Amino acid sequence: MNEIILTNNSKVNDKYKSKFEIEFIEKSGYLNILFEARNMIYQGYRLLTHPMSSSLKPNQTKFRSIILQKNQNNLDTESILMIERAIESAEKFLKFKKTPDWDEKILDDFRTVDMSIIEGVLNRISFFIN
Amino acid sequence: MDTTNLQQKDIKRGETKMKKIKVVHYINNFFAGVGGEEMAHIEPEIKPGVIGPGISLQNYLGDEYEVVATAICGDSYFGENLSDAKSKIIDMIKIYEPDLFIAGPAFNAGRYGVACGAIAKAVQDELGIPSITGMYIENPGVDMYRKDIYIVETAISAADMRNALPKISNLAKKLANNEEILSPIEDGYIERGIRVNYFHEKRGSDRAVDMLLKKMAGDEYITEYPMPVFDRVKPSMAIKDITKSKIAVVTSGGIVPQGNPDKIESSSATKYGVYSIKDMSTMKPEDFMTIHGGYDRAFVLKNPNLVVPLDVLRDMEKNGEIGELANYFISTTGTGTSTGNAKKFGEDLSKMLIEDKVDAVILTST
Amino acid sequence: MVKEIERVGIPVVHMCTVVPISLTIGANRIIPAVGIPYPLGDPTLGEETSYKIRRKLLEKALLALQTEIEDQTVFE
Amino acid sequence: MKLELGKIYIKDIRFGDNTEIKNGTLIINKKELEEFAISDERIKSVTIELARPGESIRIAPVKDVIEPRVKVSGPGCIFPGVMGKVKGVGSGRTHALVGAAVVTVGKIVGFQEGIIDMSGETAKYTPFSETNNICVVMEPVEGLETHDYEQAGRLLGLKVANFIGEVARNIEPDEIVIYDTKPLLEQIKEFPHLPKVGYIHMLQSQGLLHDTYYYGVDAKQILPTLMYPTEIMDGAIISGNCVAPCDKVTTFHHLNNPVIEDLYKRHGKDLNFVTVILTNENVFLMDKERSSDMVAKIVEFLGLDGVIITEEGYGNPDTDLMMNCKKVSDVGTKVVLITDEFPGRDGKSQSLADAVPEADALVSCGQGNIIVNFPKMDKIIGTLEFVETMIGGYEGCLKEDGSIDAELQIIIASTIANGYNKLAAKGY
Repeated sequence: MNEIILTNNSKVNDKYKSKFEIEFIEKSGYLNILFEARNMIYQGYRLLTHPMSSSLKPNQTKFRSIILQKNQNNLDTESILMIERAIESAEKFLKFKKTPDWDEKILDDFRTVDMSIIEGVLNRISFFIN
Repeated sequence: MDTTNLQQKDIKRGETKMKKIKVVHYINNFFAGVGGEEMAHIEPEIKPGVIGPGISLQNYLGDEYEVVATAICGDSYFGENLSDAKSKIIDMIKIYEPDLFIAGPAFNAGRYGVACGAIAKAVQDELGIPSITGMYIENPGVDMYRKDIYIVETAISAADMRNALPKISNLAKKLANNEEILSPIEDGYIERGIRVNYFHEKRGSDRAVDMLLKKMAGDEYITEYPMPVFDRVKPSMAIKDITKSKIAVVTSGGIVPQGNPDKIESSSATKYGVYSIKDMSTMKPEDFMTIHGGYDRAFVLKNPNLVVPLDVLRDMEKNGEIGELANYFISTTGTGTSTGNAKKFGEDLSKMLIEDKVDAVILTST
Repeated sequence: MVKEIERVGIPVVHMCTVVPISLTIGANRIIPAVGIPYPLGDPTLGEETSYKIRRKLLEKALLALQTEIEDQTVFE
Repeated sequence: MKLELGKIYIKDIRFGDNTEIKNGTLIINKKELEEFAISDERIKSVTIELARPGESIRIAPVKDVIEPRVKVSGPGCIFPGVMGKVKGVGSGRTHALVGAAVVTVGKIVGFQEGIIDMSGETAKYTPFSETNNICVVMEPVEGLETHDYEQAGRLLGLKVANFIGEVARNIEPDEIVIYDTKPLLEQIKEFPHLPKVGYIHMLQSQGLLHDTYYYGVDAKQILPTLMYPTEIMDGAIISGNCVAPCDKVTTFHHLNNPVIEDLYKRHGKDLNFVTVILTNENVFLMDKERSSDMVAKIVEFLGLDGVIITEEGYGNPDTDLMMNCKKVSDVGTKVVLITDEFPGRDGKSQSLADAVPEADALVSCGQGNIIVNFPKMDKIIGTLEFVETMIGGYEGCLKEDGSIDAELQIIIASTIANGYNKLAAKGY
């Protein structure tokens, strides 16, 4: 399987680690996940999901899950442009307001929403091959 | 309502009669009557009272304002000694305790425009007083400073002085009185690219239908949000004779001296470095390395000329195919460097390139 | 970066591997480079050939700098 | 398909012995309604409170807003596939309680949802400061799973709205508006010389608290499809989206879609409004490609001369908006987009997360990042406990005197990107 889930959401990791390849970076923030996605794209991955999924703003939620795929044709320009725009946008929000230090209950809500978004995709991802 | 306003105005007038609003004006050596290009190197100085266009500016500002001093600096001096010039001028201006600062107008004079923008922004930031200047829309100073200060739009040349000064004084007065600044068209300044909310008389869907009908009919319509990404720069004029030109290499490929002395980040760079290639004929792998985070670095580590093509350029210089190669290259990493940072780098290093009289740039990216 | 340099009137030729990105960032004179691990040259063909490729690309770049253009142009 | 929409204007609202409408006043039997509402075992308690325009009341956190309606004649029910059987709606007669709104209030997740102020400086930003609101304040049973609670809350609002709507069944409307769209070929024949116009309605479809339903189907699962504009007026589309207050398209806004209304106003005069195309805003990039391809294909197939496209949300949906814009432009159809903006607190950054050169005709519904001051209110319906964690709030924004400084995006539907409001933004 060529797909990999890049995430800092423990819920996603717990639920899917047996079924999918997961790059779980626990201590990473929202922006760092975007940076990591970008590094992977430069190493030949492409985005399968939108890096800015959900209406939760980058300075609100800490959690981010992105599905990427090993790209046979090297560098995927669309993915680069998309991740760069996502990073730019995230930096715009974080510049004015840092993500608050949420209590555990709220963090858990964020994890739930993030996982829900990625679940909708994972349910369909086996439908295609590369 | 009208009466109250009038009364308030009267009160204000009464106060200002006793104490005029103090203005410092900034002009270059040319407008100060101190020679032309040959004197553009003169250092900053400040003189009490009005000089050159300041005389007419004072008239437009009226009795409630007094241009207490005029700061003068040569454009070359300012450009070549940016931070030094800025701090010297600020120190000079400070003494006069101004309430308002006006620079220029610079019309289409590029270096003058950049100086007016830079000093107006510095005064505004450091002295905390309203600052304003005027320029032609294509002056490079416009794009560098439009988001920071109010720049009144002028025509291309100083022949427009008699139109420009009243516009500048009107907006300057509004700023000094802390009045509400209206839209760019209403108040005559160049749009700063700041998105401001207002209530339209029609709701959005209604406006969308209007716009669609116009678009389908081929009539003119104005989008409410111009796409910013496609902000393009007009291509610069081609080089007439490359064999007489000075060329500099800029790279976003992350080539740095061994050890990365400036600690440039391998991605999302926040800085750039300037590195000497003086007396070098090729990029030796023992001297340079790449810090670029995004790709297989083996080839470039072995031969940095793959990103900074010094070997070829030196040969070309020797053969007279190019005039001269700048004795440094400028380097950063392009991977994920934010548009904002990239723009800032560009602004900074373009100043340096101008100072160094570079005619053309080869920018390499991986 | 490229736009800011062009803005002050210095022509820039952008030698890059990903042309769409170059177009997006607003470069006007664009030379497609060889590939990401080796933009200017191709060491897999030996250093001598690689140098020749690099030279060809730079000649193209110099030509681009001497060509008047109205709009973004990719010099293939 | 022809729908008669009978509007019954509600000018006031109060509690009383019978739930009924008397001379434009909606009277609610509080106890009866609360008992009716609590019937879902997942909900522990429901309190009904009223909020009228001009009162010193702040409602938070708001989940959804619904205009009460009733299906008087014609097939189906209000909210088909959710509140009743799946049956194509949009024809016959429907009565609406214009000026009344059911507002569901309660915490689903810790960071959720926005504010409605009934008076003061901030009231002008939300359309719901001008409606007579029946607030349904709910609390779930302990330990209820988030998805379940979201669903229970969503259904509860619809149920209450339909319960109230029922009182309008036999009332003579103050005004009847007739909306009529014929099958495509007939419709083109009716106004052969007018430009054929469609509306591309992008539905939020990303996941929990980000969903929309068409006849009960999760919009994530749909392929772009055609809809008669009148279907939406009977509740064919409901909102399950509630994390970004300012550009949330509430169920109220689906029932009262402003683009559909304004296109109908010019229908037969300046344009020929032939159809609505529904599409989604999925996070799976292949879905985006597929959906936007299909949208462009349908537009081309129908031979539309122009379309208006609206989005819901920021970021991910901007990509769909731009893909739709580009592909529809490429088939030769003129496009106007409606959106809102997030240019940062200083208003200087880029407003959208994506852009294409084809997006040259855009209507802005305002920018959501500016800070507004919310004055103290005498009464809070719901709780302010979550203000600091809501999307536009920040730590310390709730002051001791009860006033709040927060970004405009905390107010329900303040920058809604379907053009419902008059708020706009321009470059300064």
